[in-house]
Amino acid sequence: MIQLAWLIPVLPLAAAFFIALFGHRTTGKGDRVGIGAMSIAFLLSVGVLLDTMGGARWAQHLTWAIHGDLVLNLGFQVDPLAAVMLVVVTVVSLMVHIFSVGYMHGDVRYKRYYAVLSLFTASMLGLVISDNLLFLFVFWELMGLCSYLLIGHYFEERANVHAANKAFLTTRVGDVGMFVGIMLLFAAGGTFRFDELAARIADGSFALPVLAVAAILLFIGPVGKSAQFPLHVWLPDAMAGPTPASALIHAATMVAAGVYLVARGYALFAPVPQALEVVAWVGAFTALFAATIALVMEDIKKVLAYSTISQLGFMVAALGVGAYTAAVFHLMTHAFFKALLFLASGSVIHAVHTQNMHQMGGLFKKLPVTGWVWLIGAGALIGIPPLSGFWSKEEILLDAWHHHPAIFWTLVAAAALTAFYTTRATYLTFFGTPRDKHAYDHAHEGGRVMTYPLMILGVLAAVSGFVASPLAGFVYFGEPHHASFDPFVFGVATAVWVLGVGLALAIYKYNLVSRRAIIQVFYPIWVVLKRRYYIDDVYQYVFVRGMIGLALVSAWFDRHVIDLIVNAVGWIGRKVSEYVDEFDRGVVDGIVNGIGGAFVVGSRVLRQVQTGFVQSYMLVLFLGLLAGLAILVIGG
Amino acid sequence: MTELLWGAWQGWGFGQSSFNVVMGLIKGLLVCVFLAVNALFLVYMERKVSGYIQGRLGPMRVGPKGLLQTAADALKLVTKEDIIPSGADVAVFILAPLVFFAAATAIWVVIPFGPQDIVQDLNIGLIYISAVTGLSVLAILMAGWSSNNKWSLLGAMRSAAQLVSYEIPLVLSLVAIGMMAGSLRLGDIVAAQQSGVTSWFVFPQILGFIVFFTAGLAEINRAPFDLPEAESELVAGYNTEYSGFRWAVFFLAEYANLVAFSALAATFFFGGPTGPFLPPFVWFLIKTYFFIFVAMWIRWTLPRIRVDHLMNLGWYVLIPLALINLGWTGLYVVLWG
Amino acid sequence: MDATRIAFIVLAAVAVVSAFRVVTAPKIMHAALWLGFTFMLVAGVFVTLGAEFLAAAQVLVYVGAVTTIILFGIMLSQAAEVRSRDPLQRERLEGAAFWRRGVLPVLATVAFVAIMVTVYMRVPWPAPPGGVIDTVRLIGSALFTTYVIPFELAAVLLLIALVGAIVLAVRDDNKEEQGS
Amino acid sequence: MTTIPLTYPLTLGAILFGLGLYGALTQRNAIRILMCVELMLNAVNINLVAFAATLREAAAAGQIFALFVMTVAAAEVALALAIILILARRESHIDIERVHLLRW
Repeated sequence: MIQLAWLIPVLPLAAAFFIALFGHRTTGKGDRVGIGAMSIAFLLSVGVLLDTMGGARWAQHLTWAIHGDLVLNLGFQVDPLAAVMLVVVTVVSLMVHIFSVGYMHGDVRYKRYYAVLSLFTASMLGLVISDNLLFLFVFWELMGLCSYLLIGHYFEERANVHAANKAFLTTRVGDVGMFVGIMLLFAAGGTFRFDELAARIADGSFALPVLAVAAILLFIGPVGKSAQFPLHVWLPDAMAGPTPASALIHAATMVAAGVYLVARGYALFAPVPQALEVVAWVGAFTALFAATIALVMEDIKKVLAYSTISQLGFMVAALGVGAYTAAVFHLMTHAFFKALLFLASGSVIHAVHTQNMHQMGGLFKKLPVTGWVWLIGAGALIGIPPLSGFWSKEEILLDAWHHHPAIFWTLVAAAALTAFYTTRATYLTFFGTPRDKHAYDHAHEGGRVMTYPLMILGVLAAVSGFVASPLAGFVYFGEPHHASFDPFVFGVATAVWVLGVGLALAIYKYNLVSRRAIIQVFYPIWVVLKRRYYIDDVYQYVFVRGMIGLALVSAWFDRHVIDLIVNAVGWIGRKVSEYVDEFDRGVVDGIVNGIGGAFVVGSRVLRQVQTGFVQSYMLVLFLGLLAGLAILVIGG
Repeated sequence: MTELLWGAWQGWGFGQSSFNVVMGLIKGLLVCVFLAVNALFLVYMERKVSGYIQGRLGPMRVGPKGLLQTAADALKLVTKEDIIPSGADVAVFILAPLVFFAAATAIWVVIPFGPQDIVQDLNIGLIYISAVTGLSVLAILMAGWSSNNKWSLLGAMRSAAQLVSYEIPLVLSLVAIGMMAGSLRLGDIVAAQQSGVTSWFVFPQILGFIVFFTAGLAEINRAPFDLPEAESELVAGYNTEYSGFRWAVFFLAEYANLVAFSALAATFFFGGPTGPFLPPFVWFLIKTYFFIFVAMWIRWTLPRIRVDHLMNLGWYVLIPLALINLGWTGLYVVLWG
Repeated sequence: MDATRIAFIVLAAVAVVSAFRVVTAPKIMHAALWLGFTFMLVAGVFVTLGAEFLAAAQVLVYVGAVTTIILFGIMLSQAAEVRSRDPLQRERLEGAAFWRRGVLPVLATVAFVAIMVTVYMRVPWPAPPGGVIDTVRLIGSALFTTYVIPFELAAVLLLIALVGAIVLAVRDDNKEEQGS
Repeated sequence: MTTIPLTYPLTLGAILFGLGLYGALTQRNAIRILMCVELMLNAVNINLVAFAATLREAAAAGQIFALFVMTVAAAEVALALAIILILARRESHIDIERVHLLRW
């Protein structure tokens, strides 16, 4: 089965093109094609994973371009990390594909949506199994394009167009850094392939400073793609896209790509502690920072968006402290439960046609399936044992505690906040009294095509944590990782989530403390959080306004300084030309007119040659040729 | 056998090149005899097949089971009066059936009757085939124009347009075959398929086979693509004015084309004259006659295609399919070739 | 005098006669058919020169395509005159035309052939080598390595010609419709 | 196989070229001129192939050049006939003597 791994990205790719070209002719406008391709890809992925667990490895490449000594290959490789990612991506994508049949029903650009969805998945799968940085970068950019198309799916509204542009441009900032990093590695190592780069690093061909700079540059790419501070701003806005697409972007594909890249290129980071330090702090800070914003968001998708940023921070921080296995583990569990949460929120939005949590409430009775799976997802996100999120988060915290206590405490704080905002979102959406009577009355489940994927993902989110120890012996960097139990870490983690959940329930359910009172006390902080730390505004002022200001200054300089010089030069030139003019009129014109006159007379004679008969021209041409030939023959 | 003859030839004191010329003549003669016999039989077969498909018996009177019917018809055709219409361009009128027949026969130079039994196994076999098939267009235009009859001229123009259009997918499918075998020589193409049914090109080239078969039927003017001879619209197309022996030559050449087309289908996609137990020539006949039968079956089953659909099928369906097949073949050869 | 040389001489002789008929045949259809015949003979000449691939390409392109297109062109452009003698073929040449299209072309042609043949006779050409080489393989590999860019350019040229021919034909159609 | 002295095909080429040239210079029918031009191109190809056959090191170059000539000829015929057809439809004649739009 593992030899067929190349089919896994090719199938959705083919499906994407097929849907784009012929989708409108098929039943279901192409959704069947997309789902079918994804199903086969999923089965193949499972087969590949089983083979990989049996010890099989696979690599293959086709020569793509040869330029002198430089040979570029289209290379694929499958190792445990890639195999796990293949299964995760295909399963989430398959669920999203199926769920979208219900959610996107009747959409005007249904076909386009499915084509892009398939292309998106294909890019992610291609990225996962590519064996070199250049090829990976191609898929990376392809994903940027797909995310742009999906976020801007409802492009009738300007805000969505802006969101799509923002996502595209912000991630592009990261990509520039990444590309420079790739080129630096290539310049120093002479290859794009991961295994060769790792070998060069191992035998010490790289100067350490070069490696450090390259690693940090390379890390800028994931900062953009995985929405780490300070390039996280695009992700909340990306909620403008259809909700299932958000699930795909934020759970399995786009944002996971950043984490995956760091994991894939871990050999570059591992020898450079400084780079790892940067990675760890960026991740930890993002985790805490995004969690605080999530506390005050009113839009259910925005809460999930900031939660995603925060959880990605966890993963990045885990990579930074050397918890490679834990990061991949969390990437997997997060993919399941966050996809579940997004799809569940999609189900809610589908039911009540609003995203504002303050207009929901009490929906549990109306949407029992959605409610239950949401509870599972929320539990996993909080880290309640024995749900999946608990196991992976625990591993991260454990490694952080052993290697970097400061990071550990930051993450613990983030975990507490996570518990709080998740409970808040859950309560506001599903419990309490309905606040919008009309929406409540019309709410209903979205049919089997939407509930079944939710249930499947619910099961996965619940049980996928139990693979912790097989995974640890399977996906690792350097030497196998051994999970151990630390009562202290477990205690702290449990204490903080109980604290978070309790506090949230106290405020929102039992009204022990009035919300209004809290807001009044912490008003400045509340405003800062509500304005998302003013980061979007700062970007607006610094980059957008700054650019305008610079332009104004330049304009002033242009008008007053450069114009002065130009005018002075012009004045001198005019004076000179006045004298030249005299000369020109008298002498030069005389000559020119004379020549012109001669030409008029001459052409009157010569134009007789232009008979208009093609054959005459040909004849003359040939006689000329003959004359030339004759000269050659006689002369030579 | 060739060695034996060569020895005798040397014994008489002649050289290699003259021997080649004589051998070529003998082989050519054999092919002509083969074609004539086949055509005789095919006329009978076509009548019988059509009879059974339509639930009747077909010719039964002349000879046992009507076996001699064709011979009688041939006799009748040869003895008919040779009519040349007034106002016809006599030289071209006489030349046209000959050119048509020459083009039909020339294909047989490269068709392998057995692994070694080829009149001349040219190293450019595939290109030779595509070149020779183009010649019949010229003959048809000559026939249609020289008859001085507007039905003939219209039939000829239609036919030429059809042949030119369908030659493109046909040649493209041949290119794919060349890629698969890595050679343009028909002997090599057969050799590449000789290790059993699994090595037949029809499996990787199923798309190419569909294109080849459809375009080929159009190329030899068989139903459902027999528009140039559509009796209901154009009397009898470009050969309206032909009668007697000249018409028989056209007729013979059309059947030669049918046999050649079937033989090529067998050679390119179904291993040609290779097969177990039986001698190669028998396998060649079996496979060829199978495709002849399929062509007859199609003719008596499907209605004629409409003239505007004809061009659409060629340009919008077959050529894209042939191009897709070409891409697929490239991929196939790179990955598994 | 071996078989190849005899074959060449025969083919060449017939080709010259046939080419002469292209220029002189009174009916334009006949001229076109003579042209096709000449092309066939030139293909034969290619075979005697050891260029089988080019011979096949010559038949494919010139006989199969070019001659057919020319026949079509004749039928479409002068349906009325196509059966009779070409009225433009022979007319009395008077005045300037007598020189322009009568005397000078003959002089130019004769001079050209004379000069070229003289040159060919004078140059000490190397003797032709014997033996056979597989020119198909040679052409194939050279076409996709050394000459790959000209090859692609030729493909583009054909595409442009295709589009150009269609555009020319179609645009004129529309104008006529609008005009009438 | 090739034992033909180079002079033979070169002379053949020259004669065919001369015939084509004469036709192109004297015919009034545009299609006939086109046919004569094709004849000239063919004559050139004969030369190329002859050189390729004799100068073995240039075998590929000569034949490939001839191939390109064929390509160009095919393109040229298509375009030239399209132009001639337009001429035939607009002016209802294809007499080259009566077409001299380029004249002053």
